[in-house]
Amino acid sequence: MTTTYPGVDEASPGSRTPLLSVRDLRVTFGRRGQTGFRAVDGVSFDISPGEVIGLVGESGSGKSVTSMAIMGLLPTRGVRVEGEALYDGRNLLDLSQRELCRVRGSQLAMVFQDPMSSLNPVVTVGTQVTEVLHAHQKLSRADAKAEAIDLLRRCGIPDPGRRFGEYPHQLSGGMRQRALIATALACKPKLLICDEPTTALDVTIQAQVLELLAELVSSLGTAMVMITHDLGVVAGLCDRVNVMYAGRIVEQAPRRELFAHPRHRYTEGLLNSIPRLDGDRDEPLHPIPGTPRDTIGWEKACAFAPRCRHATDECLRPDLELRQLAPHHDVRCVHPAGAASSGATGGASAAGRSPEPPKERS
Amino acid sequence: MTDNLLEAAGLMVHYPIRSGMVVNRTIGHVKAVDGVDLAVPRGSTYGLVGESGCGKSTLGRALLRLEDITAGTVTFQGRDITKLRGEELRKLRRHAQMVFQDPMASLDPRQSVQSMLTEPLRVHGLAESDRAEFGKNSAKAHAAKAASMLELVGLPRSALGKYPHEFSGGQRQRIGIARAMILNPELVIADEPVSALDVSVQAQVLNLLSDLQDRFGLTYVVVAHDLAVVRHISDTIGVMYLGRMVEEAPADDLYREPLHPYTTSLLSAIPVPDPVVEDARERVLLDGDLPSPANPPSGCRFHTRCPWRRDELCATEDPPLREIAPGRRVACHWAETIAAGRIEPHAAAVVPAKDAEGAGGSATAAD
Amino acid sequence: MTQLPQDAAGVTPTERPPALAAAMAGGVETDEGGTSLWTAALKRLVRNPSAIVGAVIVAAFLIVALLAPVLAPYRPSTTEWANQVTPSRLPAFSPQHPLGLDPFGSDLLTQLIYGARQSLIIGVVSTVLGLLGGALLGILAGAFGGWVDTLVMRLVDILLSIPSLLLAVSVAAIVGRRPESLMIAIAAAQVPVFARLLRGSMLKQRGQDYVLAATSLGLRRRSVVMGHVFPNSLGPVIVQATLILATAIIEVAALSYLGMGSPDPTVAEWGRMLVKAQERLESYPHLTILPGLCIAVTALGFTLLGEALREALDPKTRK
Amino acid sequence: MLRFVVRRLLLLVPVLVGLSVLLFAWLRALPGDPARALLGDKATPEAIARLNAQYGFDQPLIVQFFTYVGQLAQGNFGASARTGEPVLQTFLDRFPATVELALVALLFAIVVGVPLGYFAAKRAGGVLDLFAVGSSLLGVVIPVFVLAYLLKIVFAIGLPGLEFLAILPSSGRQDVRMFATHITDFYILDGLMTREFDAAWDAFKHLILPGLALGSIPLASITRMTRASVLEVLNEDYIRTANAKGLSQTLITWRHVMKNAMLPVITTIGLLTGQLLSGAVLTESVFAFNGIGSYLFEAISTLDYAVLQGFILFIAIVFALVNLIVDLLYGVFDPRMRVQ
Repeated sequence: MTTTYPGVDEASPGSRTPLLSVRDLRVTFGRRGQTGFRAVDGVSFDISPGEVIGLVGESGSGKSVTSMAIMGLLPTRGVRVEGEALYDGRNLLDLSQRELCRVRGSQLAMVFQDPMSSLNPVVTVGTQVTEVLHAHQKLSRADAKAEAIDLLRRCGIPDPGRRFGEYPHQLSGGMRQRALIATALACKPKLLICDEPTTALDVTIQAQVLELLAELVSSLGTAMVMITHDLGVVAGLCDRVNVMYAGRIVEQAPRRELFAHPRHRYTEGLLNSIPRLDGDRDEPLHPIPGTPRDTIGWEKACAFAPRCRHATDECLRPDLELRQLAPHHDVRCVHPAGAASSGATGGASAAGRSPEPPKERS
Repeated sequence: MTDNLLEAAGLMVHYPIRSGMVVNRTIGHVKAVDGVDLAVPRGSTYGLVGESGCGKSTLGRALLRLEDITAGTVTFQGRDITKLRGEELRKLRRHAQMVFQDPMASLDPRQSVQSMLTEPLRVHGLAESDRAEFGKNSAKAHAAKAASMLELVGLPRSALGKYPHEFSGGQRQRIGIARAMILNPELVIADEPVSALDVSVQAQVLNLLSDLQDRFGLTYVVVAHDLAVVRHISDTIGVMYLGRMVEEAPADDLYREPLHPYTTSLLSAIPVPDPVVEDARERVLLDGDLPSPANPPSGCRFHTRCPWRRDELCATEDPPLREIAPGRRVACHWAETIAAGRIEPHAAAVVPAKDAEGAGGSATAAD
Repeated sequence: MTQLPQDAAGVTPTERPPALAAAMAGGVETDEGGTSLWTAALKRLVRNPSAIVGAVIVAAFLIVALLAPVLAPYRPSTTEWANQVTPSRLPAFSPQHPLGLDPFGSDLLTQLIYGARQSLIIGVVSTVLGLLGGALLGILAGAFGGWVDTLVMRLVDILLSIPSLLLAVSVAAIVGRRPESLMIAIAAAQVPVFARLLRGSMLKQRGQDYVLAATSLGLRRRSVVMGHVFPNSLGPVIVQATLILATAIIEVAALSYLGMGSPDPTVAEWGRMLVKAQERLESYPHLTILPGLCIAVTALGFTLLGEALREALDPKTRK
Repeated sequence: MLRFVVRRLLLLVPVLVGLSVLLFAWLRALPGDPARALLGDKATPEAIARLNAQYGFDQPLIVQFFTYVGQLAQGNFGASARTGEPVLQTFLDRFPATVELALVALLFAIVVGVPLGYFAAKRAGGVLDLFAVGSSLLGVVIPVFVLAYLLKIVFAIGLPGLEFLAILPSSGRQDVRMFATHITDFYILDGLMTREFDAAWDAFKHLILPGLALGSIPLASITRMTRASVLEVLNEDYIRTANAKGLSQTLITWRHVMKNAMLPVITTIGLLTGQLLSGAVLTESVFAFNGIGSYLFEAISTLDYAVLQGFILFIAIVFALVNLIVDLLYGVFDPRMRVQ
């Protein structure tokens, strides 16, 4: 009943030296003396040069905190960051403020969710692009301006010469996100982290921005981490996908493999609970019960167990490990989907629907 | 057309733009809703979709007379309610209710759930149909009804004593739904009922809405930006753009064969959580941004961004919403011609599929 | 009434294995709760050290003010020791008068204790009057809207452009030199502040979704305003009232300095004591410093409490 | 831009009309008949009769009102009951002194308050924060005239044993032996313009103590406003963006944090005008500083209502003008507020 796809576009991740290697990243919030809240709980993943990976999860899954920790953007007080983020032989988490400044913006760059609030309202768009050029490259004022205007044009901003001197409030949401992408890509970074870059935008604008991102990273050879709650965004864009739940990665797989054979019960549940544009309307939705708040700590059991239809007492294992179930497909689950032991999967596997491309007229 | 619970004709909601420091003058209007006709049959669900600024939420509120109507009529239960005022308008609320987008903002933060749920009962009294079960109007009967309503939406009785900030988003939305349903209304207008919720929780609320509809024979108008959500829950879908209805179709037909260029672009912009579909489909990208609703383009409002734009008519003539097949209405001069494939979109707007030959083709074809 | 299918009910998956259920009992949301926003704010308040300091000062002030007849060694404003005071000499501290005498021959400790009472009366009365006046104007403007709103708010703007001290002086000039004129003057100066605050707060609440929700439920307009808009607008007003208690105490001193106080020179009032002692500042600094300290500490107490309240009630600090 | 200014000035008209209605009502509400209230107890019957004729206090109320407004419109704010001098003239003569004092106070408050507020916010919850918040509270809870007295005793008159601290003049605007030339009546400016630098220095020394005392009022507001505003800006998304770009901390502080955080502080400064002027009434009297504040202080103590009435009108106009300037300044700093 399920279909397999030949892994043509799924280059094995281990074949090259990774650009960034995150190892056992933990982020704990809380004041001294109190038991803190662990937002990220031992996250590990690799990104190869030029690769696009997805980090998918709901609010509170720790996906944004992971990216902020890698970029050193978390506040220093009340937050403890442990683990490693190896980039170019150095652990980013150990860098001094000065060293961090040299890497950020030039080697690693970031695009944020809300283009309305992520640009400084009292500084011109142009300055916000040129300042990153000035910070990392020796450029004359005129050269930086020319470069910035060129960047804005390449990011699809019409009339970039005029926009250069304008303020963020004079630009639409989509334009602001393009300007932010321009600043992020100004120094041709090796890695671009996008934290929900299109969530605040309308769908038609989202399509434009995603298209732009895909085009830019492939032409620049930049690797990209796409952080999102939208499985649809990931499906069209990422080479590999990491699904996060309650601060841990619960499933890691190449994109086609993941969507064709979701193994973790959470991933499976997510796919079954979202209405699909191309799905059968009479097919009922199968929601995941409960809310992301209903969780047990990973140190006691599978954090998803309280919401899982397949949970048994066996799920009460402390610090469940990621297991490899198929090549490049790791799952942190006692009763993964598709395994022989669990017959009753609630009826709706991914193949239950008939994916049908929209009618094309040509 | 026999039994429409709700109808609107030529509905307009214009907000004045005021300016001036000493004396405020009206210098223009934001035409949030600018001439919309629709009919919602009893017991059905009508979905309104569009991007931000298209006027769908304003339309939803105007249908309940929560906005000042500039022109046009709204007919509910066969009665023109456009001009209702005071007491009569208040009495109407028993039959027509609303579910809001942001469950945190739409619940009074200082009100307990109990007080929140019984408040409409204190105002309007128990619905006739509930008298048998809960008895005469009394604080006790109201509390009993509130508790049973809460159970119906899947919250424990203990929630009655709690306050909105003590719940998760999904639970709050359940409370909002319970409050809207407690008077046994006939019509419920839901404005973005799931967009503020986590993905895994959205389906719970959508299912709850469907179950309640089946149980009480409710009529819904669901306003949302997420076409997949609207398509799942609606029988008929109206697509809005800049204050106008540009297309109206049965939910299944709309995806299978969109007639308006805007609908086509919108559909192609929505990502589908399936790499096979994603890689195989061709995209139509729209130019630029939404024009200002204060100063909409001449002719067809969509012509400034339309990939199928023609030199004739589009910029000059305002296309009416016309029925070109049973149940299918569209406001495009060239709808038939485009459907017949005789007009092609501008090449620049089309992003070819990643898998031109359709790598997943064999797999999908198997189903 | 039967329950809906478990999908919709959602919260509890059908059957949960026993051990798992037991493990969850600790971690998953429990049924306790029912804390209103006020209770939650109070909880935040008691965790804030500056709120504690403020509350302790305010409590001490209240106790002294309310129990003045019990605590004070003598009756206030008695000048029975006036014969011991000469223009150049005040008797030193003695067991009978632990803080000595004031220039009018009253016991200084007694005067200070009764001064607290006086400050409390002036502060509370003027704040309550100012609040009532401001609420009246604010609700008038908010309820009628249109030109009434414009007129009232323009008036408030004008009054706000006059420094409160001068406003108080002007009102005191009308009322004349009576014991209650200070309260009326200070209250009058607070009216525009409260009016602007309450109207702004109500306007902000009126735009909230829950007000639209209340309207859509068919509530009468009056119920919407009094039941929903008004209670939710009170936060900033409560904060302001606390802060104004501090201002009132200081303003009394300033008005006394301007010669606007009570006509009786011996009355036990901190501001007045401070002013009257200033000519002897070089020789008897304690006469100035003690009432000054009383004013500063009390004002500090109310200010700390007010600022902490502002933080506790601020929606941004809510989780 | 010009249209904006003209519009704002036009907006002053209803304010002034409203204010004159209020002032007229106030005059009528004063105990006793208005002529006597304005002229004081020692007025001669002839003077009262003359004023009654001038303002038409024997006419119907509405006529009285228009006569009153007519007098105001001609710039006749009345004359002091004590000295008989026209109120407006006295204000204009003494205003530069108060402006000079207020500017010094404000300058002190900004120079100290802004950095204090900034560092308090940067280390929120730390020792410096506690100090900043604490000292800013002192400015709120100590009556300004008490602070003025304390400063005067310590730094001008001298406490026993601490006389060496008393190095500043205790009163006045300038040493009477200076015989300085006065052009603008801003003494420091005059001294600089006439190259009488010792005169300028002396005027400045006279301003230090009153400036510190008066400055304690805006210092408190500015410190707290800066702290709150910086705290808020530090949490803004664009600061995170700036950090993610790898900009230097100096650049982030100036271009991204301060440029935004100063906006509400500018508004606060405009709103402080009223407080500064009423503080000046108290401070100037302590230091016998010859500005409008000490003039008003005398007027209040002697119940000279004509002066009070004129002062209120004067202050309302000054307040409106200062806030107009602040709004224009705001446009310079905030592009969103810029008038097209």
